[in-house]
Amino acid sequence: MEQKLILTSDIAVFVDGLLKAGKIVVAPVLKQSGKVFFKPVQSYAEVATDYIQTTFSAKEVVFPKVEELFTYKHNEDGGIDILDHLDKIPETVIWGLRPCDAAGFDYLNTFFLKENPDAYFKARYDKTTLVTISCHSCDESCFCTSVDSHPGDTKGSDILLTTMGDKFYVELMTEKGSLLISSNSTLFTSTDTLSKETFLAKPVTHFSMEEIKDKIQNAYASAEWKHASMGCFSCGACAFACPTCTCFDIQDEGTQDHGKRVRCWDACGLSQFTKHSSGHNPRTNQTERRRQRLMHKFKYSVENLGMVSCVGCGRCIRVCPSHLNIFENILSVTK
Amino acid sequence: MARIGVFICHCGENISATVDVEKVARLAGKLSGVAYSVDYKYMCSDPGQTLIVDAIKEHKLTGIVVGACSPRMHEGTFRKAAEKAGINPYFCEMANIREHCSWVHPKSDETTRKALDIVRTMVEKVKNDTALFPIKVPVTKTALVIGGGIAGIQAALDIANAGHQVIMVEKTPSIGGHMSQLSETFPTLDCSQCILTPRMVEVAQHPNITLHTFAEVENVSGFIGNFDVNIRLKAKSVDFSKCTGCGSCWQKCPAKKIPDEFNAGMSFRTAIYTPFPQAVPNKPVIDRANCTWFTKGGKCGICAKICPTGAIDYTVQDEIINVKVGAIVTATGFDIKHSDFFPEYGYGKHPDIIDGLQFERLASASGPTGGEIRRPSDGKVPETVVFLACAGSRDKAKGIEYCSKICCMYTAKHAMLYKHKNHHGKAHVFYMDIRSAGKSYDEFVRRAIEEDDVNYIRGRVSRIYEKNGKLMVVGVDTLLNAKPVTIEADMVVLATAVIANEDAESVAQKLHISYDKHKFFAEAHPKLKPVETNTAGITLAGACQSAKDIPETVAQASAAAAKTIILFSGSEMTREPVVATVNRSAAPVFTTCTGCFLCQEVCPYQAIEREEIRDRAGNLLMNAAKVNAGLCQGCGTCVAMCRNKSIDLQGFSNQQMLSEVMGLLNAPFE
Amino acid sequence: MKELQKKAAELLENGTINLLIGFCQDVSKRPVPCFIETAAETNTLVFNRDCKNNLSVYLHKKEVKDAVKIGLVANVATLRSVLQLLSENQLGSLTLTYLTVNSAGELVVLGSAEELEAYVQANFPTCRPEDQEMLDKLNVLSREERWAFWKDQLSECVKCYACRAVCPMCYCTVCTTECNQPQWIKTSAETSGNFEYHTMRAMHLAGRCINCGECGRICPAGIPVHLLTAQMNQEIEKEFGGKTGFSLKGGYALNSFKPEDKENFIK
Amino acid sequence: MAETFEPKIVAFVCNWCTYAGADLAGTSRTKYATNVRIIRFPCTGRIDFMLLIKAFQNGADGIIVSGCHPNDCHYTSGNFHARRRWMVFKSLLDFMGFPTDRITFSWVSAAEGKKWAELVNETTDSVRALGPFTEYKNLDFTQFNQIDHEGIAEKSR
Repeated sequence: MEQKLILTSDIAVFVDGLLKAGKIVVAPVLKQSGKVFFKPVQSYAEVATDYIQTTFSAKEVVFPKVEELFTYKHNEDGGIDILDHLDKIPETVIWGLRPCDAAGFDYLNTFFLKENPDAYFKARYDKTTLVTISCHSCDESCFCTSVDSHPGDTKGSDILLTTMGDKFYVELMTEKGSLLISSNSTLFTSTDTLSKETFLAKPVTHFSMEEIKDKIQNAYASAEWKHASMGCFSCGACAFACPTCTCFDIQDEGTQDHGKRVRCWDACGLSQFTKHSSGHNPRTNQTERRRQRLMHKFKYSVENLGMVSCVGCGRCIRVCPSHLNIFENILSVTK
Repeated sequence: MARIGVFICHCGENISATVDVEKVARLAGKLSGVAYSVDYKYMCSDPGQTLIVDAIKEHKLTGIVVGACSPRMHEGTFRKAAEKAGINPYFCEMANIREHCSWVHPKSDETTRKALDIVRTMVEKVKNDTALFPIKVPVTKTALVIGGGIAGIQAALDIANAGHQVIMVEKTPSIGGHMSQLSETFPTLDCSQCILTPRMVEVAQHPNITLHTFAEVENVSGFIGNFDVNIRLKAKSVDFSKCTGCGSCWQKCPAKKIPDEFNAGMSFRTAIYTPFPQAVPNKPVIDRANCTWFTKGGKCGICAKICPTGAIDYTVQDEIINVKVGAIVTATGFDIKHSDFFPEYGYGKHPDIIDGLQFERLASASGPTGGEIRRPSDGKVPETVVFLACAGSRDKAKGIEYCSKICCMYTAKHAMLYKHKNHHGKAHVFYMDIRSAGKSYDEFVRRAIEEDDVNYIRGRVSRIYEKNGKLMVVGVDTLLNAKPVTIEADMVVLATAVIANEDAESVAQKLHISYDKHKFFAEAHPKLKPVETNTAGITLAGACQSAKDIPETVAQASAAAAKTIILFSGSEMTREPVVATVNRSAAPVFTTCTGCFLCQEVCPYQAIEREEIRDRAGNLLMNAAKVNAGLCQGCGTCVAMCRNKSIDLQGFSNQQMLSEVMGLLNAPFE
Repeated sequence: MKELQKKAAELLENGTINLLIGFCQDVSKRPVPCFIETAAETNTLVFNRDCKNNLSVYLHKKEVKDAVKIGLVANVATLRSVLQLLSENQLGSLTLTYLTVNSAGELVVLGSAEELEAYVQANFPTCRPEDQEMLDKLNVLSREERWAFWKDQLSECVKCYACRAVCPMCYCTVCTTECNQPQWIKTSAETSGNFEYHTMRAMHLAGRCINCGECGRICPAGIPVHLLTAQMNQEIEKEFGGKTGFSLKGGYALNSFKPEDKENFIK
Repeated sequence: MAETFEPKIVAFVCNWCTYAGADLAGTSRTKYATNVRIIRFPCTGRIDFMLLIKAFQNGADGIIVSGCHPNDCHYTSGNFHARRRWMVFKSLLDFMGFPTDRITFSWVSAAEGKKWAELVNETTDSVRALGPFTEYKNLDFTQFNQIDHEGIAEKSR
């Protein structure tokens, strides 16, 4: 891994260069609703710079809200033609992720590729380069430091940028990263390792994974879950905004003769999520659903994949209609 | 997996002339789910149907599409064929490639493609068809007839004579209705009571008819074949089982100054009374509102002392009885506007300005004057009488746009009767038009004008005022270059408008039938269902629907009876299974219906009921909608209303309709 | 505030209610819905302009229904939704007490549906000015511009169904979106599917929505979905008359008709 | 787009009036455009607005919705309820910028075979003039990246 520097003023040149090279650049864009979303941009001018966190994570790029797996069509001799689009996936750069988002990609990576690699995810992930910008500010919903991460974390990123006054400190974490800047290497000057500390935000640490490691084991039985979930309306906002929620639902759309098979996001908060075709639904209420969501993030995924599937981005807290607070809940059930 | 058969008909040349039927059959055969496809010259012919039956058996078809004419033409034919072959008839659908395709388009590929589209659409529907079975509803073979006028009497007798039980409810103490008040009847001038009374007696004596006079329908629930009716028997205060009808009670009754309804208020009756001499039943009741015993708290009691059989009982109370009936004939009759409705004619303050019904009583032998025409004020025989047709009727300003229909005829009759009784008297009639359509009606009117020289003046009367003992009738003669006319009359007869009874609205609400803005009950269809109402099993007879004369009323009454007898012809009735259903599923879901009941309002047939879903312990879990298959006519308006698709329509289900749309627009191999 | 807390405590103590749904503050001092079962907790209650949630939606929640006797801290919009729900034969199993603060800033306690109706009719709000502004803005746009606007907005929808979840009128146990035989609404959150979902939702709420604006306010993607129903309600009031959430009798425009209804759009 | 464009038009009609009217057009051999495909309902009151959306979604260029004239409804009031629903539905679509001129609402009685033929011809002409209804179909480009439908789809064309 090597470090470089780039003048803040040169960033635009670099990004527009990528666009000229035919890459798709997905970056934070401020919409009239006042919310910031990851959007493909046509020029750096569109990119938002003053934001704490985008409303939704960038997982859409590698795990779209609707992934067309293939299309099918009856042909006249009674056969069926099947067609997928894996080969048409474009080179994409995600610009301006936060370290927590990048950490999210680290998790997605493990989830989708550890065993039985998912072809669709892989195809997209391989063509995607992650350029992260470390956080110089945060809000009361941020809690990355509670889940083994921090505002300058390089986990998951190909490149991590840290703003230092008039320049950016560039950490190249992967081959992909190095390759990306080679397209316009003259903009970058080499440098030694610098300390980012003074340039980073200081989010509140509510707990550490170490502290709750044991208590979470018995959290399932906690009486606090009811209280923690009373406000829950049973929508999917938290899961869809979350950078690490990976649940999906596979649907066929069209007729018997032709149509497509799609993979859509799903959410364990939705009341129909666990409904059996028999009509029986093992998770009958929001308390059980909320518990499942949190226990999965903090216990089950640790057991199954060896990593916590919450990166502390705080999106679920910001989008929740009744402001359910994930770290408050974790604290209360691990008392 | 569906095995659909497609049968394309040439209809001789009718389809094959413009549609390439072989191609349609060939391509239809390739559609997914289609196991067999063939074309034939005449599918509806015997060999054609045999071809279908054999194909279903041979190829084990689960459903068929017949590409031929309109389902409105031959759906029944082919469904029978399907049934014959052993599959449920509702697995047969018709693709209309004749009326909607071959007949309206030129011979072209486009026309053939359209035919194929239509067939494919129906194939998609059949795939989603479900077996349906005719709905059987048990029928209680007893009819309720509401109203004891000529309409009710006729309907009751017809139904009873067909061998069915009839319960008749009449709100006054006697049956007979308005007809019993009439003197003579047009156009034959035969005595009304003479022809009516025998029928009244027949009703009273008929073994199949249970008569409840002085009674009213309290409320009605249930549905066709199975109505549940509560009847209020008003306290008569006379025990009919003891009463012999001797009449000594009402002769001695001290309360004698009660306006007599039967004589249209032109004479008085007593508090204990029988409405008229030929009343059926001919036994008195006590009008408690006017009886001293009840108004003065226990004073008087003369009738009780007098009664030889001790039939008088002041203590009895109203009684509610419950009856189960299969059909209801509504024959509640009509009312007329009274002279006090007309400011221009002095608000009925002048006793000698009377309405038609009052004149009937004056002219009737059983009337207050024994049939002599004498004016109410001083009992003198009027020298000049003016008759006003259309008093209120056809007058938007009075809020009555419609024609009362009977006035033209009875006005002519009145003038005639007057002239017959006073040969030297003068009779003038003011009229707008003479509406005398009907068998020997116009002849009747002409007779009044030509033989009895009644003076007909075409024009309206603007006002009537009194001037030294005479009634000055100020009008205009619009004929003969329109000149104003004033007639000095001794008596004026207003042919006032026929209107609905004042309680018509509440009756309609009790029966759940609709009514028009004039409160006349509404028929189910103005042309094709003139006696039925929107509530299956309830029919209309007589003037409660609209103004009618006697022959028309009797005819409609018999029609209503016929409808009822048809319903009673089997122990249960069969209905098309194209009805709405509200889904039900296993606990804990029970149904997806949320019980908002917003669908109840849209149902034109009150077919949507509330069902309380309870657990085994009987605790109420939820309220849900439930469709009464006996009432539902299958329009499906509730289905489109239902937000979460809890109601569906058999035969036109959501799945079927959506599949049609998808199938139509997603043509394969294109 | 103190008055509200005192009253709430009193109602809980004398058993008028077993559960109070109101607002308290979270770590970052935002008012959040809270569920109070004992008088002791009532001191956390707050009620101010920022208390935007329409708490009546919780009345459909089983855990809440089980409490039967429920107190609701509510603004007028919330009270209107309750009124509308009662007119739609919902909430029958509950005994409700409403605590609200009138324009003069005094605490008002309503114990019966009739009191509720009277209060709402006396304090009936007009369309929220910010909504009206948006509506006017959209209505002067060309057809194509409106299409572009909604296309852009709806492309953001991820079908998290938060708009449905926070809507008191969306009380169906199974939503059309969840019907799969037939599948009316695509599961996939692609724009045409989103279009059909939001059209369906607007149609189902037209003439029933009480314009609390929650759906638009809480949409994570910032889509002003509430404008659809707001616009529909105005159309309906204009064409057929009648206000939503105004009386116990309800009067739903789409399950009634007048023979003389407008039909100039029909050939 | 090959030669002249021929629109696909779906007609949602009631069984008692308009369907019968179309039958009459047939029996009296009245010729009209081949573009229309009829779907039969018992009553206009049964027609679910979702079906119209589905039709457009699946490629209809135009839609006809037709039933009995007011007061002629076989079920007495189905068309009155439908009329209100259409009115609201139409203004909703309008508000969303949906081209409502692609939907024709009409009353065609069982006796108006001629009116039916004219209705089909007029609608076909007007929809043909409007051109293919791509606006709705273009809403989806699922092949590639969800994040931007047009942008990326354009690029990879």
